Amino acid sequence: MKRTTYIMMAVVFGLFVLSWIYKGISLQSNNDHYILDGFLVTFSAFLTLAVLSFLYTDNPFYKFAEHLFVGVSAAFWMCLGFWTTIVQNLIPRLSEGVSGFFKVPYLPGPYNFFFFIPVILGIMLLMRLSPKGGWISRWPLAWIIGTTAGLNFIRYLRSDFIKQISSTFVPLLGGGQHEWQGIGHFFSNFDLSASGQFVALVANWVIFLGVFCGLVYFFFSKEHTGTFGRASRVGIWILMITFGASFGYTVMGRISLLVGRITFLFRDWLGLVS
Amino acid sequence: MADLGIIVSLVIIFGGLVALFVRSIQAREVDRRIIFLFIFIAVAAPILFPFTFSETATEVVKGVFDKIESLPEGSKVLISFDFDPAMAPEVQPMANAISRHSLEKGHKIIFMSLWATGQALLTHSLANYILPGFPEKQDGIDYVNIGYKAGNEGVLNVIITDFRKMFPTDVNSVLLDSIEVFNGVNSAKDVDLVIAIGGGKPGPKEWVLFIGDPGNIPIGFGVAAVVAPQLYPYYPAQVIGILGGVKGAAEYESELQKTHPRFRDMDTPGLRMMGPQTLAHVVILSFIVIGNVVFFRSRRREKKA
Amino acid sequence: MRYWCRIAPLLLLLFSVSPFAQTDAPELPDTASTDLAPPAPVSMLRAHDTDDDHGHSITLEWELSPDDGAGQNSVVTYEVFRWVPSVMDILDTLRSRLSIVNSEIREADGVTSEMKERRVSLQTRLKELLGQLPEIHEQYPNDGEWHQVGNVGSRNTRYVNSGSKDTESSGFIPDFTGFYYRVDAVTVDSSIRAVSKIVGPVQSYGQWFNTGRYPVLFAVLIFGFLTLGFVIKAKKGAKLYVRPLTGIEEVNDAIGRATEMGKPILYVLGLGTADMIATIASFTILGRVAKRVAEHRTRLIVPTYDPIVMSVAQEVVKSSYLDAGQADAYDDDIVFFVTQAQFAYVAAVNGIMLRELPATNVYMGKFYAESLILAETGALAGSIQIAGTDEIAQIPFFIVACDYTLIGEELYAASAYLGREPILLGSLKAQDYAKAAVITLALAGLVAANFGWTTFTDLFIVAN
Amino acid sequence: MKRQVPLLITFFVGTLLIFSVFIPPMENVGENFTLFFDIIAVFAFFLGGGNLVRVHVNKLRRQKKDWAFSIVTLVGFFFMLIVGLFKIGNAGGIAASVTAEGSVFQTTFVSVLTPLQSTMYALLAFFVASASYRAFRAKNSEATLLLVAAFIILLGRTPLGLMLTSWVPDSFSILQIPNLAIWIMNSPNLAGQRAIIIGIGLGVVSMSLRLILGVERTYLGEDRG
Repeated sequence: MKRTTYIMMAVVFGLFVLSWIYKGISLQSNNDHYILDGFLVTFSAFLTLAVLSFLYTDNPFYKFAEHLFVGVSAAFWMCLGFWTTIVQNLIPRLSEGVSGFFKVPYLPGPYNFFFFIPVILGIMLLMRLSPKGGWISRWPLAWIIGTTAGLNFIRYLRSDFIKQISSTFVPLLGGGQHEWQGIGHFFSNFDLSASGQFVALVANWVIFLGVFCGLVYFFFSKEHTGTFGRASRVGIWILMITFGASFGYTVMGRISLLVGRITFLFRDWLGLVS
Repeated sequence: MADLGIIVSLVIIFGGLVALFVRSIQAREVDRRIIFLFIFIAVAAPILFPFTFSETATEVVKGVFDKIESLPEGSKVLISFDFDPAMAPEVQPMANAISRHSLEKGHKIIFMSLWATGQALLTHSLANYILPGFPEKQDGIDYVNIGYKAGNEGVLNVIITDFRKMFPTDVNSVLLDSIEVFNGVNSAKDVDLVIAIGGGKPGPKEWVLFIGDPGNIPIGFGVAAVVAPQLYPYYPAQVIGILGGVKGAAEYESELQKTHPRFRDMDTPGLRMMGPQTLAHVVILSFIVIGNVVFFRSRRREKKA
Repeated sequence: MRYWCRIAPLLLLLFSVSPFAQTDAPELPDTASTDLAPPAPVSMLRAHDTDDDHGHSITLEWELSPDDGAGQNSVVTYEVFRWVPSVMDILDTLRSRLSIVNSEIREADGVTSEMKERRVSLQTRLKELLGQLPEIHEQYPNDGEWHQVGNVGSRNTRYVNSGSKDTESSGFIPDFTGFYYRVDAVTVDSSIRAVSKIVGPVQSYGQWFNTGRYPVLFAVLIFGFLTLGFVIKAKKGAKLYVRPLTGIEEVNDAIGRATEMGKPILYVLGLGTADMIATIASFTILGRVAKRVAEHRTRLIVPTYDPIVMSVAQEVVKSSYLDAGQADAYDDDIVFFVTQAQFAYVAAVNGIMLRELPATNVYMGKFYAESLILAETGALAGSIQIAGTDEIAQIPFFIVACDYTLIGEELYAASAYLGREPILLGSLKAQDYAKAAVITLALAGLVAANFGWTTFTDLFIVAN
Repeated sequence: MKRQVPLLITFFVGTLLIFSVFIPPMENVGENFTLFFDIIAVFAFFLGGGNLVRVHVNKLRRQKKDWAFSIVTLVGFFFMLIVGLFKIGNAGGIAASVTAEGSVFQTTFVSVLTPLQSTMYALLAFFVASASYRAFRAKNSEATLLLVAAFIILLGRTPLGLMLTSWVPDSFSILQIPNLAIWIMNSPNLAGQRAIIIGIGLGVVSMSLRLILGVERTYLGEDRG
């Protein structure tokens, strides 16, 4: 490594220790574990800054944070999976003795022996770790795919297909609070207010035509020419507006996350704001 | 002091934008890091020198608010924390506001999570944000935390017919049968309202697909801004209301403060975050404008040439 | 403390008869103490087995009390009561003893045979008693009392008394047992109430088919037949047209360009697992790309996120190289596993992009928050970028930052377009017909909705 | 054997789950299968962990580039695994929730995993900005529509939108930016989303059907043919 790298590391380490001492002292008055808590806050801040440093360029601090992240998160998922599913859902159905050991309520049942199936499939999945038994892991994979396919098949047909069709049954002449009361009434009360009849009417037409043209765009087995092509073009326009809206919303979400992190740095670590 | 600070930072930001504009017009390369710096300042400045705006709740947000307001006392409300720390700044304020509101109205809350990381966050926010305001509420009687189970939408597929099969116990290994909140609750169908807070998968959409639609249960969403647009098709037929992103949280918080005086002094992270949010939006909008002005100028020049 | 938290509810259970047994038969209203006159009772009370379920549930329906929303307008809630024979007390005691034994076994360090025996004897006794329940219910109204099972607010005319199918749960409702119900209209003062006529005996039982799901069944059948029909047609050799997809057309050009420039092609399968539809579609596209790449003898880089995806992708690429007759050019390192952490994976792929400067980056599959970081870095590296995902939230980022983007369903269609296998083409055709059906139905529904023909729109209501 | 058994498993499981939707007595079957699925999912986590250890131990052994960082990964992994599996510092011992407040596991989660993960996501705010500067150009009619919609939504989601257009009279209030933003969300956005959702829904249904029938086999690592 270059000398500047060593100097950088020494500086960061020094700042780290300083921050630890500073946090420790400031937490001392109302906290019994002030040394530990001071360390934890400093460490969190260090990790936050280490990740942000990636914006400048890739560097050893970022790599440290990234590698720590990989290790800790993998173990986090394993532990939670173990305690919440294996211990709480599987063991109570298989063995009373082991349930007793983990102090979880035993759940006897006449068909519990079926619960050996997932255990066997799970172990087959782990066979992938061995160089030769890899092919057997296709069985659990097939099971997983069968389950998701079976579940998806019905759910998507029902919620995304049937339900979405029926949601498109919108009243084109205004409904609900905008009951159609004849053409004269429509024109005499015509305005562009957000809660007015005209706007509501246009919204319903846009929904209907938008879904229609959007679906036309997704026709793959027909050439997009003539009227069909024009509808498909309107469809892509509607889709683009959708994506623009989605982009706008997303920006908001991303900024919130940054706000969260900077608030942490300024409030919890540096104590600049209350 | 705070006013001066914000004025100075505004001057810096807008001065910088003008400089950026000039540089771009001259078709000189702008380093990405300069762009990054703008965003950092735009977000950091309003945090250091806070300013807030007033909010009024829109229809979609009121849908959730009014439902919780109108349910009779003692109704069962299920709140699911389906998010991770990364999403937390955005949806945590909603989770807190909705939980507090429900406790205040005397509803019995079942807390759960479909995300492994959600359980840890749930424990944390119960202890630090939600319960401190309600010392009289008791675990098991007024609320219960049944935690996380692996299996994504599979979990929902089971609890729609039987809670106890998926969650034999709560997080402290207490059998559900001996928990008062679960009296008369066999499946998710016995719950009066579901609030799904999250934004990934499994998340709000799965709650509609696997719980709301098959069980005909009213569902409200508190979601990250990223996914909010995708959830609008479900409103209002399949979902009673949607809180989208920080703006949704801010609206809910202001509605809560308006109608429940005891929350006047409550911390309002949602409202607080609107300041940095606004400034950052302005900066991004300026980027889009600058980028396009430069684009059209160069295109015109190309046409001339 | 925790120990007590756990034990306290059990003790409570032991001393209380049952959580449901809160209210006994109502006492006569004491009219002297209040001005409220008793409301009129509900009428037309009916009870029947809940439809389309597996049993253990009874549905009650009634007409509102004349004093609910009209008349005196004094009814605030309806309380539902079931006649419960006194033997239920014994059952509940047995159940709570059973749960105590269970928790003792759990708390104890070793399970003694005495405990086990105790439990077995409790269980047999419980089973015996449960077996007698139908007979005991026939003795109505002797030796039993009314227990409240639930309540609904005013203006409601329906209550479902659904119980557990678990015999050891206190909420257990046995099937094929004649129950008796009544519904009380209750005023603000809960002692002032009107008792309905008693309805019963009514039995719960399971059904064999959920009739509420007919619309779904129809959709399943129609879709299934459409797909099968077109697949058969395509297999017989019928030519099926697929419109060109710009993004995919570009892939071919891009491979050629990469060959000229002597730069590699980067193929990213996304963060999906092997069971996700987007990933499966991406495998097919990868197969085609790999074949073309092998023919051109260009270099291919496929970093993967999931170990299972990796091994599947390896086999796909391998067979493509074999098909192209370039088996010797295949190398196991073309497809490799990076890591299973979202951002660590992104960082690694970013590194590859900046080091190798690929001519083309192809992103096909499931992408989440990392989409923009990948696409921005790729743009920085000056690569042509082609993306496709069904993750709606990420499509805008790809559209903005990439050169070509396959939107949602186009990703699935791409595999058919590239593959031209009858099965894929056939099912794509079926999908198009289903879309046409959607449009037709939506049009018909729209007309129906606008003219208020609810018979048609009701067809789309999927009950429970 | 290697090919037929997986196909049979997929077919069997898939059809069983479809039937269980229509037949109430089979509800149990559907439930149990999903429970099984969840349990297998946990084994997949173990597989992920195992792979991770293998990759990094290999890296260490061969002293590949950046091998020193593999130590960080392995230490982090085993530390978290041990405190999680042995519930170190959990008040209440083995019966307590693994994420109990005050346990080492929960503390590590809050002060290591939380900052890492949230900051990783927060990086996106910067990339969004650079994308809006670099790529958000009104190149053609489609791009212009996307840009305008995004612009209105961005403005509408801040108080600024209201301030800029509050002078618009009530009878034209749809032209006020916040109202326009809501209108876009509720109307064209809804239509577009619905079209995509129906399309993707059909794609998923059709793929599921192909998977169950065993005509789509790429997931087994072979090309169709």
